[in-house]
Amino acid sequence: MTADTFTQFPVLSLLLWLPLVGTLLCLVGYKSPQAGRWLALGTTTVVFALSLLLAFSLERSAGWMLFEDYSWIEPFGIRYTLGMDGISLLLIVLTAFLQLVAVLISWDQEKSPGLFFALILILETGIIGVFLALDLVLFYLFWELMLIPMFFLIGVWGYKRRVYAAVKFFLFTLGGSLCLLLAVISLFLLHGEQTGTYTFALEALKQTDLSFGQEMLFYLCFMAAFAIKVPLFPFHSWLPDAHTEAPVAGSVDLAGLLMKTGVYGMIRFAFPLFPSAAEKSLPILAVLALIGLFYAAWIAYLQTDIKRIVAYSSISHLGFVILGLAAWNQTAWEGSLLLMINHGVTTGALFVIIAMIQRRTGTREISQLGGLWKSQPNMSAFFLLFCMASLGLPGLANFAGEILILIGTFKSHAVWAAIAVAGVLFSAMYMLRMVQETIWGPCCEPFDKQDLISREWLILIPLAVLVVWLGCYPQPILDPLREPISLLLRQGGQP
Amino acid sequence: MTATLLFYILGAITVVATLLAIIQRNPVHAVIYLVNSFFALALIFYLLGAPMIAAWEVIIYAGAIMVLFLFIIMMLEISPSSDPVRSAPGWAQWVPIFILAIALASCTLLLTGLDPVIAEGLPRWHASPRDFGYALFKEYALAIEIVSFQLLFAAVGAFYVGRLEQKKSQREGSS
Amino acid sequence: MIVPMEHLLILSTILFLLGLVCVLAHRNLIMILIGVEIMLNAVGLTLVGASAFWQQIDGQIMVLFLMAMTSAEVSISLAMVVYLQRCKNSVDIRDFDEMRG
Amino acid sequence: MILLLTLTLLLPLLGGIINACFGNHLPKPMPVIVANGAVIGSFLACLGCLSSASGDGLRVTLFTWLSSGSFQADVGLLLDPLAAIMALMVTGVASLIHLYAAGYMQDDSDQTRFFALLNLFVFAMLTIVLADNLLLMFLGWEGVGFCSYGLIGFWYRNTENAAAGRKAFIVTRIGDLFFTVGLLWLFALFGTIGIEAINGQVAGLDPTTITIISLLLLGGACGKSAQLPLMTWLPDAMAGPTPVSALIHAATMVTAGVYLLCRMFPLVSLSPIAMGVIALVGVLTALYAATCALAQREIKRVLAYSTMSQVGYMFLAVGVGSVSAAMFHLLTHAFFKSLLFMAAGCVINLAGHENDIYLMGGMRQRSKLVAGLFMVGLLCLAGAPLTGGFFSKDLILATAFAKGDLFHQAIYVIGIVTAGITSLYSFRLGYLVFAGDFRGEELPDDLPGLMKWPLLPLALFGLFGGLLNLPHLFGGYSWLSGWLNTDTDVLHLSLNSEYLLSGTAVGVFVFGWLIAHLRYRKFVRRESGLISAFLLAGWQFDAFYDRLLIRPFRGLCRFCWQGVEVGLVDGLIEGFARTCISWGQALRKMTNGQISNYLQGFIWGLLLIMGWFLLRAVA
Repeated sequence: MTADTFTQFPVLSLLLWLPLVGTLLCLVGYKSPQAGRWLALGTTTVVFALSLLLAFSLERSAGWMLFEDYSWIEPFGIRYTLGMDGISLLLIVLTAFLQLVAVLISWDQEKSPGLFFALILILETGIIGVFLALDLVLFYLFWELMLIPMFFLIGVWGYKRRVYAAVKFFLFTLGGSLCLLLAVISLFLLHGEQTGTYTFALEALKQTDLSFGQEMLFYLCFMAAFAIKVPLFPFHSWLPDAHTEAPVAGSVDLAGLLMKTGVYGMIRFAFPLFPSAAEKSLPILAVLALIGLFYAAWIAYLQTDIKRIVAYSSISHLGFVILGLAAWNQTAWEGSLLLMINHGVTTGALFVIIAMIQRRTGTREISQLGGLWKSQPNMSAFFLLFCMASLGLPGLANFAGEILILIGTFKSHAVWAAIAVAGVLFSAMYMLRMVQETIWGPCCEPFDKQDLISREWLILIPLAVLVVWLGCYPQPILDPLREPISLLLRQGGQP
Repeated sequence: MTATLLFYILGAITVVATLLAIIQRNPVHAVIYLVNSFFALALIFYLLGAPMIAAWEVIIYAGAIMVLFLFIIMMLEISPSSDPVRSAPGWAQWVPIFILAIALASCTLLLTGLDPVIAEGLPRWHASPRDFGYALFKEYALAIEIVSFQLLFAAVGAFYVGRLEQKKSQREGSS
Repeated sequence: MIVPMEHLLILSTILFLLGLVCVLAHRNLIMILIGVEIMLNAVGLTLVGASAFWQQIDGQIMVLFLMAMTSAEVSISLAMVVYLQRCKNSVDIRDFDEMRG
Repeated sequence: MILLLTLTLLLPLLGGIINACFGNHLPKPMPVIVANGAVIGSFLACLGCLSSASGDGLRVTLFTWLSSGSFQADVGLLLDPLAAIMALMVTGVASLIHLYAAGYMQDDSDQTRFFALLNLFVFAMLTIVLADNLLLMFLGWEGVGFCSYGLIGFWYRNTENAAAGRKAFIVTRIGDLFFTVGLLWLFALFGTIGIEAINGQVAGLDPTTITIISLLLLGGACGKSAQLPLMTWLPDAMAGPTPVSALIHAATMVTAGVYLLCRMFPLVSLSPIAMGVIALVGVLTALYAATCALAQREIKRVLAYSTMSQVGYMFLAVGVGSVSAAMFHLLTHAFFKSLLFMAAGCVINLAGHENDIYLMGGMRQRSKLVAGLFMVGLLCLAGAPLTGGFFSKDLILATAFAKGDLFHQAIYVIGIVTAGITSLYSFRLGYLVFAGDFRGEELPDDLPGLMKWPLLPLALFGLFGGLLNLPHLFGGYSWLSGWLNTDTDVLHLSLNSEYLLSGTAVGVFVFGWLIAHLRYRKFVRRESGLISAFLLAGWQFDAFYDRLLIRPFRGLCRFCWQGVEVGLVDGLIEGFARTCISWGQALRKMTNGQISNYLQGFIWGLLLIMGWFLLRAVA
């Protein structure tokens, strides 16, 4: 199965539309809940297998590993172009894996499971589409497509304040993406005027020479959409609500994937399209990232709901990722992407464990939890492992990314890195407080004393192995990243 | 010359009559004043060279619509929202309308009697019924058909709204 | 033309405004309809005036249509008044305020 | 040879993983056997590859851990003389402690978790010792922190233990921050994080950067070795089981800081200011800890403070520029302090799990062997002549005195005073615990054998530790400084001043013993005065830090949460939403069903249009 056999067969489109086929089947099999579950599991496993196959069989190259380009809406120059390079390959593998985990963890979903799993699969299509699309309109389409299933996932299957959280999430992201649409269209028109050819292709739009004011304006519009999604400091208030109210599958996807689409958007679209504006905005980006890093950590320290603590911790980690991007050099960017993938795995695992805790004790309030180690040692052991990974213990997942970011940032801006290092301390404080309140201390009385069941073992073991493996030997993740990042950085102007 | 003078007088009468019409508490009084105002308006139309319209004004507005108003007011026994304090003695209420009627009558006489131009029929430019008829049924034939539809719909509508009335009242009566 | 066009227009504007005041000021449905009648007549006057001014017959034909429309309108609105009076046993418009936000 | 080195490191890891993952499924005794086997195997492997450690040492690189762009951090092991003796000490003491722990934890239900963590701890400690680059050392550094967190909070049932574990982890993590910044800076400067590479190219740097970097490294070392600014966690860490205190808080973890400074000695020694600060921190901590130990009521807290004091001495040794003195004291201290801790464990068991020394006493009759071993440890701690402790402490004080300038003279004086206090509190402990009659209530049964005989080798090493680095004054040829080939810091003092120094040391020892003898010979219950309460609470540092750091931090978090998050960010959004709703309500009220209002609307509209056209017509 050499790489060239892939070029004839449109494997990217297959990868993209497979989940949608799964959705249709789920909806068809709406009557029996069993059908929905197994179909979803089947589809996600096939997508995961396909992504792994791609990951292993394609050779690493700077440009696009796979590229597909068909004309779509001719009059407006909108083309159906999909491209996969090292970065999007890894993010797609992460997506496929986390969706599989999401399906497995919400296995005993009793409230209209057919629809629930259909929404998860639509979400998967949306996310994979975002990571593959190279035509701005196609990208925008998938960017919006992601929004709708997540809105329903939070709004229908969430917890108490789900409607509030869903609407807030929807309005925030929609506001951002409207700015994005505005910028895309005006860029399209501007490009058309200058060069005569009206197209939305990313490569073509890079050539439009904009005055500084225009470039800054477009850059801000793009960044508004992506900063809200990341979320960067001032726009983050939707995340804690969305996370705490979302069902476990929703929060795994939200934390694991949706936040990554924001960062991916920055790297793929915002920075290459407007390099000089990007360079000017780096200090502001770094300052916002640092504020977000500390601010979220301080707030997480006093939260009483463990899911909310993990939500704030993801804001803090994404602040770290953005700091890496702002340092604008090879090591920092590789660190950021590595931390993104590690964070996806660890936070996804944390949410899975929190769901298990909630299923056993019926609550997520820190005051009512305690001493879970006595009744559920195995689960608590996994919980301890994932918390340690999340607070950046060396040898586990997040540390590898964080140390690379720190090294990269120290080379270009020593002060930023020194400040960021203090952030790592605060992440330890709130994580340890959470661990202390849930598994150590006097025992609360969980009404379901049972430790992990076989299905839960099936989810947790791969996650734990991945967390340890990403921490100890992240080279296989860093190799495909190296060339695409150097390519993006060279386009960005600075070495 | 007298035509312009007459126009101003009639204009004054119309304005005064309308003013009095809208001040009235009692709708019946208002209708009476309004009829008077419409007559004055008809004369103005006539002065402006639109004898057909003047005639129709009298027939349709003063004749049909105001009568319909009166009919409805009578039928519904709408008690006049008159405040007892101000009601003048019986005959006093009729003084203003009486004066207006006299003024109007004198204008019509003036119009028909004295002005030589009118003596030999009609003022300088006027739309005689002949060319009015020609214009109406040659250029606006289609418009006439549509207006006839309109009147038909109005009739059906009024009938329907009115008929609904009995069925509902029977139901109310019975329940 | 016997009178300068401006005077004619002034007269019709006065009439129109009187009709308007009648519509706005009164509570009684019938009086409102009368006000509307006055306004329509003012428009009729303007049309006739314009037809006299331009010495064209079209203005007068328009007045004819206007009258047709007015009679249709009056018939339906009075039917409605009767209906409303039967429903609420009053013709004061303040009682008919179900159509509110 | 390389296989042996990798085995030294990986055996404890293997033991830890086996226990952690499959411990519960193995039959009862297996986890203990696996753990002990792993550590003893690692000790033997370390012995095996000891021979090749002389000279420039043995290197092996397992695999590349992290490499991106110019940054290259691979898992490489370096066994040079310094690392060899340290590794030997760590694995040796650890295997003895594991045997002791097998006896100590016999009746505990959660043994697998204990031994898994203990093995992982030894692995992490060995990573620090054997790492050839700073990042791998940092991995060991934090791994040790995590394992001590897990082990201190082992009896997690009551929250104090877990809280003590958390406190230890966070305070050491503060130290780790300085270490990280130092590491980043070194990489930014030299482009590599290999320890030998850095020590090699260190000459070309300007002094200020060297000073700052060494101070950062000192910060990291202070965090881990519980020195002055970051020392509040060590006394609370006694909440863990005794083998943990013996291993972590006597022999290995606390000495990691000293080991880091010794490892980076070529870098640190280049800036006199940094050396001065290290010496000062060391001697002040020694004084502080010694005074606190005087007033402690619990047996393990006395030993904890004495550890802090002795590690202060090691910092002093590094501060005055003698790596061999530091390592010498580190070794002897490891032996007699772990001996003392384990003996304390036996004493606690004998006194029916009673920690408070005021409620003990008369343990001599309970068990002659434990009493004897405990006294040996105390003698070494107090620095009785001819014992290991005496020689190592005397060497440090002599090196300090040999420096000659006023600053080092003052340090020498403080050092001697602290030595006096040390012998005072060690004999106080001895008398209170062993002299007089038993003041506790019930008398439990005897000790399991495993808790007694591992103490013997340590007692021997403690007593005869002096032979390791016997100064030529007493006929030795200071083998250790030769082995560490750090001949530069051999003392060049005139003969009689050396006699004078050791004489004062003996005098101070006797003086301390005398006071303790007079005061604590017969136990008399004194109400605790103001000073002893102050000392008991460790100079109120805990309360001081609480008020200075923790309370403002909690206030800051509350401000961030309630003030900024709920108030500002959410407030803005909710406020915006509320205004929209209120405007909607206002507009809704406008359509109140009154027809006249609607007509007015028409008229306003009409006026607007007319006005607009008028304007257009006029303009």
